[in-house]
Amino acid sequence: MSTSNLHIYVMAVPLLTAFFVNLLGRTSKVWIAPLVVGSLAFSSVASLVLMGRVMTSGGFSYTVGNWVPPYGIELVVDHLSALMLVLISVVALFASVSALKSVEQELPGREHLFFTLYLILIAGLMGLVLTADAFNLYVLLEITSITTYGLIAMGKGRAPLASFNYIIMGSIGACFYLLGVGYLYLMTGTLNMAEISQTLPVIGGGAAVATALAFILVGLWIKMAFFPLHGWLPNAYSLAPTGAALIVAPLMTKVSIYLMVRVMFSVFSIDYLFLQNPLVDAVIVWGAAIAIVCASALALAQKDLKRMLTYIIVAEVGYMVGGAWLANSTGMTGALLHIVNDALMTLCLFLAAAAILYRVGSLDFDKLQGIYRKMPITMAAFTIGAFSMIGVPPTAGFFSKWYLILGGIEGGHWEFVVALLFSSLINAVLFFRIIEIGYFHKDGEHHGHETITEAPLQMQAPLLICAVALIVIGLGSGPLVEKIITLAIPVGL
Amino acid sequence: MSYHTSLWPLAAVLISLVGAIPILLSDRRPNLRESWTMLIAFGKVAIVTTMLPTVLAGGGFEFVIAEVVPGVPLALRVDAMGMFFALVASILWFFTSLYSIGYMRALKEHAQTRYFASFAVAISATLGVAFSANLLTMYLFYEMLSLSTYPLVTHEQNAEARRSGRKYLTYILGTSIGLALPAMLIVYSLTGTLDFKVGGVLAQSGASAETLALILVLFLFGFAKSGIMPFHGWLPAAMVAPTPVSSFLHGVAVVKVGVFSILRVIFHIFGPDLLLDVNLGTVITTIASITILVASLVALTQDNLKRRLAYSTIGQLSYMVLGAGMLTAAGMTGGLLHIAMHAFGKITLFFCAGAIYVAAGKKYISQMDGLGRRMPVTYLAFFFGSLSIIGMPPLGGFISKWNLAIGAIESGHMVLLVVLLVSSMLNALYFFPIVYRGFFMPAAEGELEGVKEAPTFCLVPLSITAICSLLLFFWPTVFYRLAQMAIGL
Amino acid sequence: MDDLLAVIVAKYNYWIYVILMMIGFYAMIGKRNLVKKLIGMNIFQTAIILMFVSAGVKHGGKIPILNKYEVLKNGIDATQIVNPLPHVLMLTAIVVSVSITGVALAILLRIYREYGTLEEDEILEKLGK
Amino acid sequence: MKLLQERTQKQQIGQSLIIQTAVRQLVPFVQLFGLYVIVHGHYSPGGGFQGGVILGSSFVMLALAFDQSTSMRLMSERANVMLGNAGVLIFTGVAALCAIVGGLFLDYSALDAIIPLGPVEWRSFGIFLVEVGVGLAVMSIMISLFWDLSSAGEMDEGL
Repeated sequence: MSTSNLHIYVMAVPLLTAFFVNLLGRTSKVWIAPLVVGSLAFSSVASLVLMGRVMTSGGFSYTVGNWVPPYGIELVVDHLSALMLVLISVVALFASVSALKSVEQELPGREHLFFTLYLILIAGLMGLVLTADAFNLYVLLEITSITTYGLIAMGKGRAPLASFNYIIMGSIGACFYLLGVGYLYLMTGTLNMAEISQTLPVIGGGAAVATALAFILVGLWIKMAFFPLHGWLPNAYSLAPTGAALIVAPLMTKVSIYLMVRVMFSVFSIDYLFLQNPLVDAVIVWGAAIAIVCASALALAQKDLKRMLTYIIVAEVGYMVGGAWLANSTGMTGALLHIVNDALMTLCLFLAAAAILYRVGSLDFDKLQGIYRKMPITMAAFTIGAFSMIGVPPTAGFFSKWYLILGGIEGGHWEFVVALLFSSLINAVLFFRIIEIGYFHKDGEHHGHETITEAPLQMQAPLLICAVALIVIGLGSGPLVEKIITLAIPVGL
Repeated sequence: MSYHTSLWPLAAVLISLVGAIPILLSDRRPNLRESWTMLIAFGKVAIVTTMLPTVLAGGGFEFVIAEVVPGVPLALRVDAMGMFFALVASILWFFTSLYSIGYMRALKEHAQTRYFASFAVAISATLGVAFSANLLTMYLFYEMLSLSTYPLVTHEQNAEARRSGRKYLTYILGTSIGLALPAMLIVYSLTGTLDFKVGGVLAQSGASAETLALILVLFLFGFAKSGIMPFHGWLPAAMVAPTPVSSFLHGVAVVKVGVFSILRVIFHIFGPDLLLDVNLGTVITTIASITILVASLVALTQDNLKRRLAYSTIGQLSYMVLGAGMLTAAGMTGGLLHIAMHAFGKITLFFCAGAIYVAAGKKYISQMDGLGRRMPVTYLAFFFGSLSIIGMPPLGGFISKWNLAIGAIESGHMVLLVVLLVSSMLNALYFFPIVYRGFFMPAAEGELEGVKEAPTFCLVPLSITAICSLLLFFWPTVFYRLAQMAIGL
Repeated sequence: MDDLLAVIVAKYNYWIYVILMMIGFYAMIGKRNLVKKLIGMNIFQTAIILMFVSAGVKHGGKIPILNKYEVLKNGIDATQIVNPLPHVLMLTAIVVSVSITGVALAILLRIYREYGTLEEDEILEKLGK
Repeated sequence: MKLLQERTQKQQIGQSLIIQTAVRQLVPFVQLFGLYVIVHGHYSPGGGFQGGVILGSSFVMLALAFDQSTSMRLMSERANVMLGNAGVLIFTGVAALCAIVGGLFLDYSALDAIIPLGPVEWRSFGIFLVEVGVGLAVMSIMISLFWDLSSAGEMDEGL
């Protein structure tokens, strides 16, 4: 129990600002940028301070309105949620700086609407990370989803259709989750995660509990686009306005994975998941391996940079699901580290894609010829992001893959190891194809290329910071794992 | 051996990495840019030689960059083996830089800034491999080298370069990610460390012979830069690069990094004793012998000079692996020594091939009749270089081959001696005709009108390296001592 | 057979919710009209709401609105009062479902304006051209 | 959609004098009732949610009995959005204020530090403040949902 309100401010400031943006942005556009960036900068700093506090004095729980659970709503701040808060706020900050520019270009006159939804989405994501109540989690999940539906539907052309598909799939996922929670509630009579986890061992693992677990997992898998439940993701993410993709792509799937981990260990227990049902984890890891291989193969077939990236996201989801279900602490470390790294990698690549889109107007592979010469700085950052995806040391992506593969070896899941290596190789092929296209050029026919120059500084700055962060996190992954992630792994794994 | 923490190894690695920045910045002023290149090259040699006396005295340096994985930091360490390789690489980089300036200017190549910058990053990675304190660090620099050399290989930016670049990356990245990385992870999960230790780390792990064999094979093929068959295909393809790139990267840095990595793994991860115990030396020697013989035979059939040199390189690289695989003192010393001897010899040959291309525009051996009389210095250097590769006294190559031969006898596998002798014969068969054609065959009518020696910038480095090859026969002490220290004698 | 029937009858609320849910699920997956899909989604959500609410039913229970003075005098007999929590939760779930429906309808309008139809096949056909 | 609109206009469906007069008379009472429900949210059944819906429905009624522009004349789109935002801001603002003055989030008793009424009174009054915010927000959302949907997003004539 704590009286610190810091994490509430982290969440409340973007939420409050969202409505100020809507109110003031309606009258004048000049308000939007300072409000959005200011609030997210505040959140970032506050969440970093919070992280520091958690690292020195450990995690704590918090009751909204001073109503103790099970009546009140409980929020929990521990190492994992603090890390996620930092991740969400920082990614959101960088994405917003770049998004301001691309939204101005793509959605003129609707910036205030866009950023209202954007900030609510971020507040919702932060709430998801903090909540310790299974039902609240559902509500917040839907808040984030609804804002995402809206953001995606703002795109051009087929975007509304993609968004509608996402609504249908997303609702099925959320309803499955709610059903699972319903079963748990019927069995235990409470919705507080901690209380459920205390009651579950007492009542033992009956069919109802197993059903609840199955519903919750499938629901979350739909939300995180775990192959083969990924159908909605590529269209939705690639057709969304660039500004929306910037925030949705790095964060949504990653937060869903966090939720899965949270449910696995805060609601159910290691004992129940891995010891009482020994085959389940093996099956899921196999599923993850298949997911990785299939999604990587699908990514090969794409002809557009953004679409290719979306399939890579689907493959990366397989990494993390597999890592979490490897049932050893190394795999878990890998999965958690990969949440952080993958969010940053995806952000870096999408920021680069946004910058290219801003100048070139298309992300078709054909249009990217000679792009290295025209936008060297953007492409340098893109290359670092790509290396991280491939897993080239010392970028961050290498180290999470390291733990994941090591976890696979320790757990004897060779199929997972092979899938990860295969996916790395496919990623290498994917990105070097683009690097090759961008590096070689046939300008030939038209002389339109002089018009394409470097993206504006506002888009370059976050991109460069992000690229540097990938290397810094890679080099600092030792302390990161030791000081934060190890402490976030449930005891006994 | 005692190591003390020092910034020297970091400086040695970083100087050219940081140096890439001023090179990039002075894009529009070639003279300034080339001055930077030379300055950095000189600085690098200076730093490396500063550390030499300490290493020769049995000391060493260490520097931990970051703790990245429990038990495996990113760390640099200067020991005898690393020093050996760093010395070869940094000295030869100096000459290559000199040569590059002459070559690139003479041919008015495009994108020279990118060329020099990539070159600087590549040499950083090479020294990084040399000074790595553990397998992870070495893997890091290994990958860095693969990626930084991609722009060099594809320098021409035409369809052929694109094809070769693709092939290059497929082989190099494919094997390192697909084979070396899992091998490294298996070692880590067996032992919990990746540190290079004299005597190896795997001995205490209690792994079965089958597992060890699997890891060994994964490593041998995983470091595909060493050109062990069947993962050698990238090497001839990569010859589309400008000649200085071929000479340095594919005669010295890239391929030697591959061999060096394999030797590191054999000496300091497995340890010769362990390999002897489970009798895995034969695996190495068999693979290496096959590569040596096949590559030498293929080299005979090549008409393109650079391709012939490439296949010759593939064969020679496996000598070094072969030496290590003998697991006898003389064999391992010979294998290591051959890194240096072959480097000086082969770089001379490549420089000559480049000089011929610059001066006469010839790529094919069949067109080079009578060229020797027009370019006597170049051809003399070429002769010296090829003698060294074949292993004839009085050139450096003789010393390493002598040691290899003794090693073969010591190991008791007479087959290996036969392989060595046959292959040396084949070497002679594919080198001598070139020299013979150059000096004694009459040129075709009017073919060589106005052909002179290459520019001085090209000529000086190739003469120096040729002379170095010669000197190494008489004064191999430094390298010999380092090689012996490296294997723990 | 008797046992089975007994189970079905005793737990009839669950059977209803399962049947409703399957209907909704079928509509969401099987129907080609986008509005029908949306209706299916609503049925699906209603089924879950029904499950929660029916689980909270207590025969003969009083509504959980308490008279302060009576409570102070007599105390609370929890067995006589219906647990309000499932209902409150479902109120929130209904709000969520309404907002999703709202957003979905708005998006359907945009789709309709763009393609002039809400039949998935026809839209795909138009996209194909 | 358009067809339906034209037909309703042609036949003057819903333009009956009786309905219009009745609605005109009813609307103030409906709104008053809505306010009552909001204000009594913390004592008795009701609250911001229900009250907001009732408030919103009064405008829906206007739009149904007359036409959409009539209801939009009485409550402009701009004012509606402003009210909605203000509602949410009141809600989150009160919550944040509790935290700022030193209590926990949404812990109204902490507001005692600003105006000393006693923690218990503040708990009750805080709920009231929040209910007002919720009521405004719900009303605004209700109205704009109806407007948007009935006019196919055009914000003109409606059904």
